[in-house]
Amino acid sequence: MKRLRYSAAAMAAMVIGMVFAAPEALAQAAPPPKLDSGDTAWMLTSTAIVLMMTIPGVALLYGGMVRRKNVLATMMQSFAICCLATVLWMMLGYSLAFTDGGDLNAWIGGLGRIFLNGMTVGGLTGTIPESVFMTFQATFAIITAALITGSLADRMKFSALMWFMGLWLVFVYVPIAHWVWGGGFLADAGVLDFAGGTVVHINAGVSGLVGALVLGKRIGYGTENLAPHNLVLSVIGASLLWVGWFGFNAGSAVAANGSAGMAMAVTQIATATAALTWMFAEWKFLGKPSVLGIISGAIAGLVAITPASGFVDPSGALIIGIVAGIVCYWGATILKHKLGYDDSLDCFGIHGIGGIVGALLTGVFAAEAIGGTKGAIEGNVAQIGLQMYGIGVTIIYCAVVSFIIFKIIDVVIGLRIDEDSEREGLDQTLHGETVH
Amino acid sequence: MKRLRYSAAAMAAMVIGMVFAAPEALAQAAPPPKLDSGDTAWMLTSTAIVLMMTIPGVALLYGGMVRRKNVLATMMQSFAICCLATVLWMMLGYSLAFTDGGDLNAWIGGLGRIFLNGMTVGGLTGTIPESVFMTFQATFAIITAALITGSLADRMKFSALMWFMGLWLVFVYVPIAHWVWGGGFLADAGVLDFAGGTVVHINAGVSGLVGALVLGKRIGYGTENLAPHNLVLSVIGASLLWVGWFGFNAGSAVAANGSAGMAMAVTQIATATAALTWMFAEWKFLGKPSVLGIISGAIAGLVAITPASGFVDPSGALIIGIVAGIVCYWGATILKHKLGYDDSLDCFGIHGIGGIVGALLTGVFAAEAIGGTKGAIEGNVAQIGLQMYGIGVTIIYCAVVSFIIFKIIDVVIGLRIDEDSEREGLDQTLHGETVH
Amino acid sequence: MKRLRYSAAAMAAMVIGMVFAAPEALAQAAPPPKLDSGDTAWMLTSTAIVLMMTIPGVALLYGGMVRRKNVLATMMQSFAICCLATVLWMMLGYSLAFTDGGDLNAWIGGLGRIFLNGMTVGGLTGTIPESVFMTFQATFAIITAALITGSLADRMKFSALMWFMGLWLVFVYVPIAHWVWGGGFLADAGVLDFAGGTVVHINAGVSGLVGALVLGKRIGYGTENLAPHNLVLSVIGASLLWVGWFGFNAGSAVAANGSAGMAMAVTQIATATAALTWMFAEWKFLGKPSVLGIISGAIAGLVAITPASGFVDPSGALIIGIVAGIVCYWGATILKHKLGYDDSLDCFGIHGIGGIVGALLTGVFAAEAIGGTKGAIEGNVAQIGLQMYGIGVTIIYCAVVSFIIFKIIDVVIGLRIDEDSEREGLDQTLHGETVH
Amino acid sequence: MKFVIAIIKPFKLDPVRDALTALGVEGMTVTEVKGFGRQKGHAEIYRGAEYQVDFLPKTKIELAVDDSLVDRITECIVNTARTGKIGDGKIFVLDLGNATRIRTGETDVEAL
Amino acid sequence: MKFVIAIIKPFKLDPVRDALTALGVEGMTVTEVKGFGRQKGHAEIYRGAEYQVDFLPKTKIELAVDDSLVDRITECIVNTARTGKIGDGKIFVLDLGNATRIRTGETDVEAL
Amino acid sequence: MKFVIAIIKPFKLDPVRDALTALGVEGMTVTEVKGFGRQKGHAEIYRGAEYQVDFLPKTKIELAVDDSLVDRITECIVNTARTGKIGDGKIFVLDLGNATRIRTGETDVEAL
Ligand SMILES: Nc1ncnc2c1ncn2[C@@H]1O[C@H](COP(=O)(O)OP(=O)(O)O)[C@@H](O)[C@H]1O
Ligand SMILES: Nc1ncnc2c1ncn2[C@@H]1O[C@H](COP(=O)(O)OP(=O)(O)O)[C@@H](O)[C@H]1O
Ligand SMILES: Nc1ncnc2c1ncn2[C@@H]1O[C@H](COP(=O)(O)OP(=O)(O)O)[C@@H](O)[C@H]1O
Repeated sequence: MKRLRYSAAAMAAMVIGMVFAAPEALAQAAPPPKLDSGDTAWMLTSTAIVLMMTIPGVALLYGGMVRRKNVLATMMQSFAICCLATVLWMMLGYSLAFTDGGDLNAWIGGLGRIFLNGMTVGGLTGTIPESVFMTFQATFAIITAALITGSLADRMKFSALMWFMGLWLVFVYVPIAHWVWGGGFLADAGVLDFAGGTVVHINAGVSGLVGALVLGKRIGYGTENLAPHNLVLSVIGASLLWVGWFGFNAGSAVAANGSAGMAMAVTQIATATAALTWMFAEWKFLGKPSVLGIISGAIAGLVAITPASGFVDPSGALIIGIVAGIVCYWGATILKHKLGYDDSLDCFGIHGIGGIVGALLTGVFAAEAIGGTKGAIEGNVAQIGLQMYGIGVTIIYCAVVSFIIFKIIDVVIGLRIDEDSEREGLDQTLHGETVH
Repeated sequence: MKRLRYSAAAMAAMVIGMVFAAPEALAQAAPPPKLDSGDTAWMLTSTAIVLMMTIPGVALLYGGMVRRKNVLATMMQSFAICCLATVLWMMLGYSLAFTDGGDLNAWIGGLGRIFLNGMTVGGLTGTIPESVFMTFQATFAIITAALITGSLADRMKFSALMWFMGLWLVFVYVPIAHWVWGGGFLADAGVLDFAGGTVVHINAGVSGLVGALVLGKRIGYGTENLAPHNLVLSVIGASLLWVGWFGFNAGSAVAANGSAGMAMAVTQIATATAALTWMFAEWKFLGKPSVLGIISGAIAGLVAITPASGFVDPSGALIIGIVAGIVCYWGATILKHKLGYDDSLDCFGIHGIGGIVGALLTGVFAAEAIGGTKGAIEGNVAQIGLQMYGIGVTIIYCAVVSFIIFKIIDVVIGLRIDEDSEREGLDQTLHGETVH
Repeated sequence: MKRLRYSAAAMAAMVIGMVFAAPEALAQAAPPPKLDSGDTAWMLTSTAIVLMMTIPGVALLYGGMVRRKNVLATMMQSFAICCLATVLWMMLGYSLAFTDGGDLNAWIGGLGRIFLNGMTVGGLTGTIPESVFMTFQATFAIITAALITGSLADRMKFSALMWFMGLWLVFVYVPIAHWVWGGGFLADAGVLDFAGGTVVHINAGVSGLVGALVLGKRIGYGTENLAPHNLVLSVIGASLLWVGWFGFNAGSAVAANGSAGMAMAVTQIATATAALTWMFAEWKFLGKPSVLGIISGAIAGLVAITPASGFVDPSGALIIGIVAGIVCYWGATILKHKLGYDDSLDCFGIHGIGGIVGALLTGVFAAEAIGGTKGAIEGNVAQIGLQMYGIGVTIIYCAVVSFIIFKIIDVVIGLRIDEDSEREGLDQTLHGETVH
Repeated sequence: MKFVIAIIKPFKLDPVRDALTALGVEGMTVTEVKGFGRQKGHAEIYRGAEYQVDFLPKTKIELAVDDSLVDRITECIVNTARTGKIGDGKIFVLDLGNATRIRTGETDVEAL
Repeated sequence: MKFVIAIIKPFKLDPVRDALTALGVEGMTVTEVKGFGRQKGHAEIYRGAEYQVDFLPKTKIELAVDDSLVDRITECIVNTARTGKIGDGKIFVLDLGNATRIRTGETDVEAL
Repeated sequence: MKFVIAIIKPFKLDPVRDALTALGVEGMTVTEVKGFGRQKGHAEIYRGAEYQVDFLPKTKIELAVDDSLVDRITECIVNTARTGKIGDGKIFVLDLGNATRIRTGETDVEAL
């Protein structure tokens, strides 16, 4: 359970010190956490497949949904974000999110791991090497930032994007990750978020929505044909997201145990259910079950089960899948067109809304036998309030700070490319390359 | 060894029961199986990569082999089947296949895990969480159904396909899985099938053949150019199948041990050998070594080694690879054209025939030192008879029931799309989308 | 630590024990190595994802960079090499590289594992099954050979390629692997190469360069447009390489432990840093940050950190990333054009040069606390000399023998396809297939 | 000489090619085009955004022929490419002033 | 009858189609082409190798029309496709001798 | 004015473009086409099913030119695009009635 990590990390740091400094001092203490090679194997794997979610997963999902002239630029965004987030995470993100911030710990972590200073080969976080935990968490920062690009597609300067992502990671992602998983005030309050409903999905969705509003619509939105140019790519992307999401959700158990196993099972169930739900909704209301529809539904299910994956049982997952399928279908195909913003690839419609649905339903369907916490159906109605608190705080903080960052960049270097470049396509104008 | 699973599962069920019902009863008993984090790590990983075999693996393999106008529809089939099979597996498939069916157990499992009722975080199957075992098995059901679409490509209604797959999973896949792996009569008889030669490949191949015959040929078969539109996709698909097949075969050891390791080694050897064999056969007989040829050979090798992977040693694998390469080459390029059925993407030619070859040769090359059972070359000629029994039962049952399901659907809603839609392409007519 | 593997096969447990457990406990008999399911799980996974690096990784990276008419032929090369190398590895490569060569052991291994004879289900290498170690090493042979095709693209006969690769694996790869990892003279000398800077990357790069020189330039080089036809494929390929490289580097710890974890962390850091460095260099010098640039930088980083990954800490990785990004940028975009050889897809520019950079910097930044060996910055300047020795031996041996093999094949069957075929494209003329 | 441009349904290309060859036509040039006409297109809907696709895939055949063959060629194409459903396409005939075979430099009818 | 060939910027296809339809044009055939002209291309650089891309994406519209419509059609295309920037394209008008509708065998103006 | 249509081998496009530019041609339009002619195609075999590919990739150049240039242009293309092997292609010359530059509305030779 990810929200317990902070204490594990702290304890681990202590233990590491002890192991290398004075083994004899351990004789009387409780047995220190020991490296478990099975847990470590699973977390190494999880890290690899969560990275795969972004490159090539998100890159392909989004790349297939834009027009041909923008496909490379779109994939470039995910790839460059992957690199940028890694370096920032190493330099200060991990430290600020996951180390003890002392007096400020409710709000932000400390500087003890700046540049990963002091991270050793033998140091543990729980039963796995701290180096693995650090890299695993880096892949979460990467994907969250990459998801946002779905709202900004086809019209943003690459330089502005890089600036935004750098600032956003430091000022939005890192604090929220600390609040929920690093021992901050939301963890203390008892908000449940197993694998990132708030930190990852609501966060990305809301930032994306703010970005879409600040950037304005793509040229031709509503008048020209902006249809996805190659859904083959998007199907590959969605499939790799699904596969990698096992690392995301079951990996969030930070162990290869029954909790990880149950997280994998409910992930599979909710995803499949949401995909079918979206597909049938579309079939009924629009006449045809579409490929884009079923993969959108699958992603909606993955998103919604994310916060719940360590807390609910298979039946809970089934219901979460159905609700996520319907509500995200509504969000991406009806709400968006009604309100008129151009959330180009539906980062808000799927991740924002799916994240909110999942975070709320975690409060409803949490089962004590699964994750140790009761939800509303087991009588703990207060958990719904707690979840709403977590959702609300995330939305407000994320929206405000994202807005400020967007505005500052807009003033200083401009967010949007000029009209001619947008018409010609980002591949050629921003990156000097095209698909031949 | 998968056919031992049933007993493990039964034991696990018993243990689970004991843990929750009467802890004290355990005091004197033999040490119950304990969760092994390494085994669990490997099975979590195996589940993820076996899922990857279908989405995007099979989706891409098949998507690349059809004409451009059908690529999305073809990928959609694998994706939708993945969702449908997951939900059915959760609802009743797993229970009927892998729990004790009481008096009927020779034929079918029980209802104790309907909707996964009673599956707990702590429950084990062998040394891994039952939740992981359940999800792992779900990915087998998924891929088996998805493979069948290779025979049905380019001409089947999506609604009919969904109905067929749903019924087929319940009435064909689940019983056969139970017979071979769930403690049914084929397991009892001593039929060897480590990872699914009968349950998965013969099963898919025969159902596909029946489907191809019932559906009839594609318009233009034999007269128009039906060449694969983009083998780049197929090479990606075949590659991911190969990678994921380690989860399939080595994962069927349900542990990270020497058996899994040997299964991985023989899989690698048989696959490479069969690929080269097919390639050289084609080079010799048709003048050029083709990309489609070498990947077809690789898949033939993967299929043939599947039932054998826990029973044969590296030299056995080498021979199985050579035989599979030749025989499947014959099946897909000569037999098919001779008999004149339109098994569009050769689900029967490769999976059906390869599965039969593999199941038979398992009986020949099984080595006691590897899997505990002797094959014909070690003197146990009877094993070949057992294997033929398993193959025969699977073929007959699967052919008959598949035929009935196809026919019922044909009468009720019709299997085939109309001629105009087939000409225009399924992407547009069934799903309202196209690759731009 | 891979160079310890040979001895590790016998001594691993002892060594690990000494480092991590109370030394005095070892005074009496060392317990025999026991299978560790966690280590095995990670090595099974590593094997799968290192295979994924070649198929579809390298196949896609290279396939996207050639012209459309050569994409299938290019992917075919990686796929066929994967099969060929597997079979040769099983037949004699593994034995010659990793078993004891007796009196000749400084130069070459023995014949004890020809056809994997004597490899049992229970046999271990360290704490994992020997079958897994053998297959893991096979995937290294595969990728090394496949990388070379980047220098030979678009103009080589497929038959000549197969002959070259077969001979090269036996006469170049196997001996060098033995020298560095199999207990040969480079291992004895103390050359550090954690995961394959010399064996894999310098080796592939230098052979590629020799091949490019022997083959001559592609028709139209410098006059016609030879631009990459579809960088979407290359981005997928590079991404899968990155993901799989965790198996490559962290897998080279042959265990799921702190060493593996740190290898993963430094891999992530160096890769991201090199990618950004290349991107910014290009942005500054050529005006635009390109997709091909950032993925090239990432691969440069992956290559350079490979030999260093078990020896350096995160800060070392950061600097290695920066240097690799700059130097490989120079190698692939400036040096090549200055010297005028047609290293078509920059196998030498990235793998050769990146491998040299990495091997050298391993000698600089090796940290005792990480891998047990001091580098120059910790005062052990001699290590740089050792590294140069390893680099030099590899370059000379590899260049000479590769040259001889190329020349023999050229004389006997000819290396290059005729001009008309080259113009028409390899897909059609060599393999009888095209992308439609 | 005449320059004949025929727009047909893509799947009719092979039959038309065969029929023309039977008539003695030795060369033609083919382009994938998109046609707009009486034949209705279809709608594609992506996450609720509907796009009308009015341009349908067609195949254009261009062939330079001797005046004497034009009528038979037109008739042949009409007969072979016709399905009777809307969208079968058109045949346009233009005057061709001059033809040259690049390989030999031959001109006029010998160039065809 | 005339055979009108217009080369325009790709994103102008929809407006031009609409404008022509408003004029009563019922059919046209469209091809994706690459144009070389006064409008500058761009350079692409791949690992230091620079390729000049002088051919730019354009869209070609071909339409067969009655003589009486030619002037209005030309004017209509000029007005709709013009952006005023280099590269807007050209309109060429050729004589059309003959037209046939494959479906019905109708010829001349009825075939359009 | 004339409308010149040249079918050439794809890899000859760049040399031809350069040669034409040297002659003073300022614009042309290029299409990827498939050609059927004396040049033999090839067979593709997929799992035993053989497909004859008779259409080969060609490049079509269309250019509108002043009458005075036509001969030199034809000669120039013949010289540059010739390899001497079957399949080098053809040049067709049609009469062009009218040309308009969309950007400026200029007509006739000024429009080219
Ligand atoms: N006036 C025209 N000029 C050029 N091409 C035309 C014209 N009218 C139709 N076409 C082409 O012919 C195709 C078929 O025309 P359509 O009106 O749909 O059916 P039909 O020819 O059966 O009446 C169109 O898709 C278009 O490519
Ligand atoms: N002489 C010509 N023949 C055929 N097509 C031409 C000719 N000149 C220009 N074109 C086409 O018109 C397009 C626009 O021409 P260009 O010279 O770039 O701009 P403009 O028409 O605004 O002066 C070119 O890209 C090309 O496709
Ligand atoms: N009568 C024709 N009309 C239109 N295009 C033709 C004609 N004949 C040949 N072509 C085009 O010219 C190309 C070359 O013709 P082909 O007969 O193969 O060689 P060659 O011109 O050298 O005799 C063909 O591929 C086709 O595109």
